[in-house]
Amino acid sequence: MNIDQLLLQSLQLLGLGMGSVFIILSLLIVIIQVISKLVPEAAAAPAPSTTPAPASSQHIAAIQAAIHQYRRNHQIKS
Amino acid sequence: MNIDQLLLQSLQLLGLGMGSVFIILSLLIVIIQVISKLVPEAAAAPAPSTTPAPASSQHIAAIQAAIHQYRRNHQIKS
Amino acid sequence: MNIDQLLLQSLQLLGLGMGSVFIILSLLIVIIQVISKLVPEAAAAPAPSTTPAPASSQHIAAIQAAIHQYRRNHQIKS
Amino acid sequence: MEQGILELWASTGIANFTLGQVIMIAVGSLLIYLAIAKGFEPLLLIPIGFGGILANIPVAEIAGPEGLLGILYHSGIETGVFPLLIFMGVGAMTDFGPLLARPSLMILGAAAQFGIFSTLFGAIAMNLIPGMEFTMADAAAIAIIGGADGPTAIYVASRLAPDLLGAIAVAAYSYMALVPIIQPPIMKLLTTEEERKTQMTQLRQVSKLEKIIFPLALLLVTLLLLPSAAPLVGMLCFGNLLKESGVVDRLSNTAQNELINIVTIFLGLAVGSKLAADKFLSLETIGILLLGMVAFSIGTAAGLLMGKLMYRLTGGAVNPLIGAAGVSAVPMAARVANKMGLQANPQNFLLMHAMGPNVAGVIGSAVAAGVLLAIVG
Amino acid sequence: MEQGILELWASTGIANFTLGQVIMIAVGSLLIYLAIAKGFEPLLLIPIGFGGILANIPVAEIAGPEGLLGILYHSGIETGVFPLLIFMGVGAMTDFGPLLARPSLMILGAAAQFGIFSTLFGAIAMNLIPGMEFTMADAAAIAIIGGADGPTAIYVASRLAPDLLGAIAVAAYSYMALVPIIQPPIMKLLTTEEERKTQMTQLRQVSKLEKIIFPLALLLVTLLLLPSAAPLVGMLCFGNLLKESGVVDRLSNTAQNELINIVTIFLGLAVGSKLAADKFLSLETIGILLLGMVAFSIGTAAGLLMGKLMYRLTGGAVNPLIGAAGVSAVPMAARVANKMGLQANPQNFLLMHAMGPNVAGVIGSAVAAGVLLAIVG
Amino acid sequence: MEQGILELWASTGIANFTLGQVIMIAVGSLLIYLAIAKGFEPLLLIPIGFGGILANIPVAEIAGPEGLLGILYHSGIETGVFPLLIFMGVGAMTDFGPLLARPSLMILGAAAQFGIFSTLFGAIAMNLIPGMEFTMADAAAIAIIGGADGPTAIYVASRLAPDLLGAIAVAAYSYMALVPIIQPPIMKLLTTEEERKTQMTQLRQVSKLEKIIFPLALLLVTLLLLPSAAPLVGMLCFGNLLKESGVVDRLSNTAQNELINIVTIFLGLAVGSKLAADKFLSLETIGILLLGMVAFSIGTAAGLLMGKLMYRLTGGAVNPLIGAAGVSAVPMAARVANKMGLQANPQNFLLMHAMGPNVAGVIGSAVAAGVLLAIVG
Ligand code: NA
Ligand code: NA
Ligand code: NA
Repeated sequence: MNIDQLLLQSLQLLGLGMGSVFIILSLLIVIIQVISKLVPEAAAAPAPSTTPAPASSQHIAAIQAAIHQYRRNHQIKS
Repeated sequence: MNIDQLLLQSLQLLGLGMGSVFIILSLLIVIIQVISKLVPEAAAAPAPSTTPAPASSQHIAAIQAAIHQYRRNHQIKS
Repeated sequence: MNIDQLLLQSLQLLGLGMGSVFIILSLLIVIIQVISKLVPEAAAAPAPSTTPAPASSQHIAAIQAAIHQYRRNHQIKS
Repeated sequence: MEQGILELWASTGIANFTLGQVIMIAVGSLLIYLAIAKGFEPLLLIPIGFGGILANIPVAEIAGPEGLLGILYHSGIETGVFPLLIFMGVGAMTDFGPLLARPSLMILGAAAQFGIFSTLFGAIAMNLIPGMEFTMADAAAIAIIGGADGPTAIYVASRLAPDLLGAIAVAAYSYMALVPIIQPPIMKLLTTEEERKTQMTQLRQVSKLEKIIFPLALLLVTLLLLPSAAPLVGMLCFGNLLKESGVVDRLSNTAQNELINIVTIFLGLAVGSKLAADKFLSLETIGILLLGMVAFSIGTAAGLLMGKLMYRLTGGAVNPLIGAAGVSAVPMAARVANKMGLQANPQNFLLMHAMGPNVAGVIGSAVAAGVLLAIVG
Repeated sequence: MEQGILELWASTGIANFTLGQVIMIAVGSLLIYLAIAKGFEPLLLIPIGFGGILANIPVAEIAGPEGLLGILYHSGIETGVFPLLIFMGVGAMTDFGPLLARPSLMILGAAAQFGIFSTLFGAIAMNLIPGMEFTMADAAAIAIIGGADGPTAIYVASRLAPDLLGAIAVAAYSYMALVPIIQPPIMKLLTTEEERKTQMTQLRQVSKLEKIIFPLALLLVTLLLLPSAAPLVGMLCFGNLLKESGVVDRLSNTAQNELINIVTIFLGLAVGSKLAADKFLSLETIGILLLGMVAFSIGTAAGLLMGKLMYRLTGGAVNPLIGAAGVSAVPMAARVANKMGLQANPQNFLLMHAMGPNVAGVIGSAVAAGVLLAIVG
Repeated sequence: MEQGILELWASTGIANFTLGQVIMIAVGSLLIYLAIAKGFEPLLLIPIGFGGILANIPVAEIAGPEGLLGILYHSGIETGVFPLLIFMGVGAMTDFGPLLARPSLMILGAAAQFGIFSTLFGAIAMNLIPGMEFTMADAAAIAIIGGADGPTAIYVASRLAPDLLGAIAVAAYSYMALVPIIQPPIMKLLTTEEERKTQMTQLRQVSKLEKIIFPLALLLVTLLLLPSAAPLVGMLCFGNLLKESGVVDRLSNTAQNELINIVTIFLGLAVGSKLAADKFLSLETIGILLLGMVAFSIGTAAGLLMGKLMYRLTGGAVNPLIGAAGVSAVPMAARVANKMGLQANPQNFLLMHAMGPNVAGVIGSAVAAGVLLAIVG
């Protein structure tokens, strides 16, 4: 294949590729909107805090230290 | 092999299989009883609480939160 | 190869091997000393406590218990 | 440009789907739905269901020899490595204490294996139906569903009937999830209210040393009498020894957490690769699902009947309900026995008593697998 | 003895080095330096850089077919297993919530893929320069750098142009690290102060069920329209489903921690094995580095321009800055958009708004990869 | 039925055992006993011992090419992957700080390698005993036991003398466990009470930057002078760089925890597969056990004598006891030196001072391995 043909093919790919990307992602937009309509709203409301209250940074430090120490006590020897 | 032979063979397997299972598991019963006789009783007594005092559920929640937060802070980026 | 040749070869290897080990490890000594000269001293000073304050053993016990309990609650079933 | 569009269109799924693939994608989605919404063994059925969907995508060949699922299947299931590693992890999670405290209950775990061997007979008998064709190896692989033990079923099926592996694994895990629905009616049918009320005396304390010796003793018996069960039993014992030895907690923790998790993901996806439409959508699959249900029911019944016998022989010291836990399906079947006991008598806590027959059922199925592999394999 | 010394000398690196190897060891060291001192994607560039050094050690053949790196490359990259497992982990880490809350922003993630396809054209055009010879497959593999997504780039390159993999991976991760330097000038050039000041309304709460359905819907669209993207998109969706289902936290945690860490180490070292001097030190590599930079810039510009269009169409409800996040480079590009927004208006927190286009960019690149694999592969 | 019983009987272990297998199962059990009851390197000896039992089960062929252990051996030991990954984990666990604080002590880690090379001579000399037949490659693989470093020994043995791997690995780990028994008499014999009392001045603080540069410098020296050691040294340095760089804690933690644990389980089982009776039960094994003991003793003595020389040269600034830590066996040998120092002088804490020679011994053995691989391999 000579360079002209390759350039033409890559131009085609540009069109095809961007076309595919836009079609598929647009379709996803529609699907997401449909899903959000179908899913009962009620379920959406009471889902604010999925994680427990954030631990204080002191607590985290203590835990990290504990894990660190625990690991050191269980090291593999060469 | 025709169906009659297969049925006969599977009947034999039923006998052999259940026989093997009962022999081996019965032998294990005997062995466990022998072991429990041979192992010094003294060793058995003082082994009640192998796990430390069960952590309060609050504590666990805090730890899970901490671990969660810790992990979020150390995420791999794509 | 007969045994005399092998013995001679292993004697040679002893010389070569110990020679190589001493040369390479001596070179490393020099390199480490050069590095420690080149690296700014200032950087060295304030690096005493890399780990956070060691957690109390009670704390560790609590954490281990929590992790233990957490794991039990998330076991794979056969 | 037109040519490019045509080429792209020719590579779409829409242009290439077969009806079978569409059905199998629906089946995979159903498994995922059951796992998430109904809590059916989600650790296995989500990966299996998702793998089933991936395997039925046209063009992509994800379950082919060069696709991810094909590679996982080839390297982990065909070789037996994945189920054996899972079994190691199960061993590292298992506490044989209740079994050691009252070893006689092991006999309940033996009786429940009747579900396996009677199903073997049933599978062969199914050949009388026109269109069904199960070889002895197929029948053995199907029968092991009655062991109510996922890795054992996958290991045996991968050795004896790889083409049926998808259906067998799906059946095994589905029925394990259905144990709380399958077992209670049988339990009520075969036991009296009086029997179900039976309380059992507290278990003795088992020493650390006994727990260390047991996996080695179990391995010894296996290698003397049934070496064909040694890979399965061996890895179970190895995992358990890692745990009970108390000196390699690093390894034990890894075996029962990260390693088993990684292998579970891979194993599930790889099993899913066997949900390809051309293998799964056949009369045989219906036969397998039927036989699996029968196997569970007969195993449960056999365990219960042995429980009733022990109830008589011990003068009422053994609650027959725990016999049903002998099918394994750890720890689900033990929980069902506990629940039924509580229904009959609110003071009747059977859970720890049922754990003995429950883990005995794991050993029993592995032994049964050994017999099948030795004679049929 | 003399003979032994000569033999040993003949086996030293000094006696065997080629200039190319020396240069590549310097390149590997540079990558490590940038990773540690400048924070350039250290999780990938330290293993890649170190692997690059190991691969260029004479005599040792560590990147050869029997060396560690060669084995890792053969079993993990050539097969596609490593990038797909990374993608599963990425899926398990990704929160599609912001995207589901405002799906229209997905279009920004589509626009940014213009960087990929225009670079494809550019790579072919480079053949006009004497000495450059890129096939269509090479060009496609290079273009995917514009997707700003490491595993996607490695997966596509390993399939279409394995010889260029080293350069492509290095370019992809380097430019992802450089996003905070590459993007801001383009953002300032293409947007007005007014536009950058735009605040966006808070996102609605997305329900758990929507988050569970989304990965399955995404998979469905992919398998219907573009099955060649199914391995990548499928593993992304699988990881995300593990996370969102909420019933297999064990597996989700392992996928996004231990498993992705192990695979990241192996993948980095294996990619490094492709930094062998004879492949890397060529005119092509310079071309790849240039094209990668162009790809990132054009992708950023395309996202921004689409952002400006949405700004107009919505009457100023969308801040165009978040369009730049459409290139993916998660979460770096979203952070850059956030920072630029704050510079223009200290009350303007764009991070969560930019995460939607950001993860849409991941999907967009995977789709683009599917198109390239379907037509060029 | 009778035929079935006969068939089943013919497949039992009892009907198939050879005396050698019985003995090897006893040996495996002994290793497990020593590991659990005596604390002998349990992380390795439990998997090795259990693997040894599994490998000697008749009929099951677990160590055969299609058995689990055979597969693990083939894919992880034959390729060198497992020992190299262990070495990466060791690197991620190792703190070179004490060595960097007083680099001159590295010479102690060099001297202790005399144990390796004198054992090489000894192994060849053993050929004078009728029935012993060690090739130069065998001798080199045996000698490396003197390096007191498990992964190095396994790596070298897998390359030079795979048939002897089982005995070599067992010897290496057993003697590492026996260091607290082997070393003290030699230490007392070769040092005076006065010398043992010597206290050493506190180590200087080593900067983070020095710790980052060191693994790269070590790799540089290796690749210039001894590339045949580059796989071992390279992975050690890689692991250490992951740790010291401070920017990839995720990877460092995985390398020194989950990954090394998984590989340790697999490596132990795979090494156990080489405890098959026909290979292990031979005169050679007795020779290997003897030579290994000699290697440890000579290495210890050589380190001590170099320590005494340094004691003289520095006017008593170096306690000769830490020379014994030069054999590596990390961190056991350093602890033994510390204990002996405390016995002589309750204020004499040598642990940190002994860690320098201790890790230098790891480097020294890897260098020695490189020489042996370059010339003998
Ligand atoms: Na069972
Ligand atoms: Na992208
Ligand atoms: Na050493």
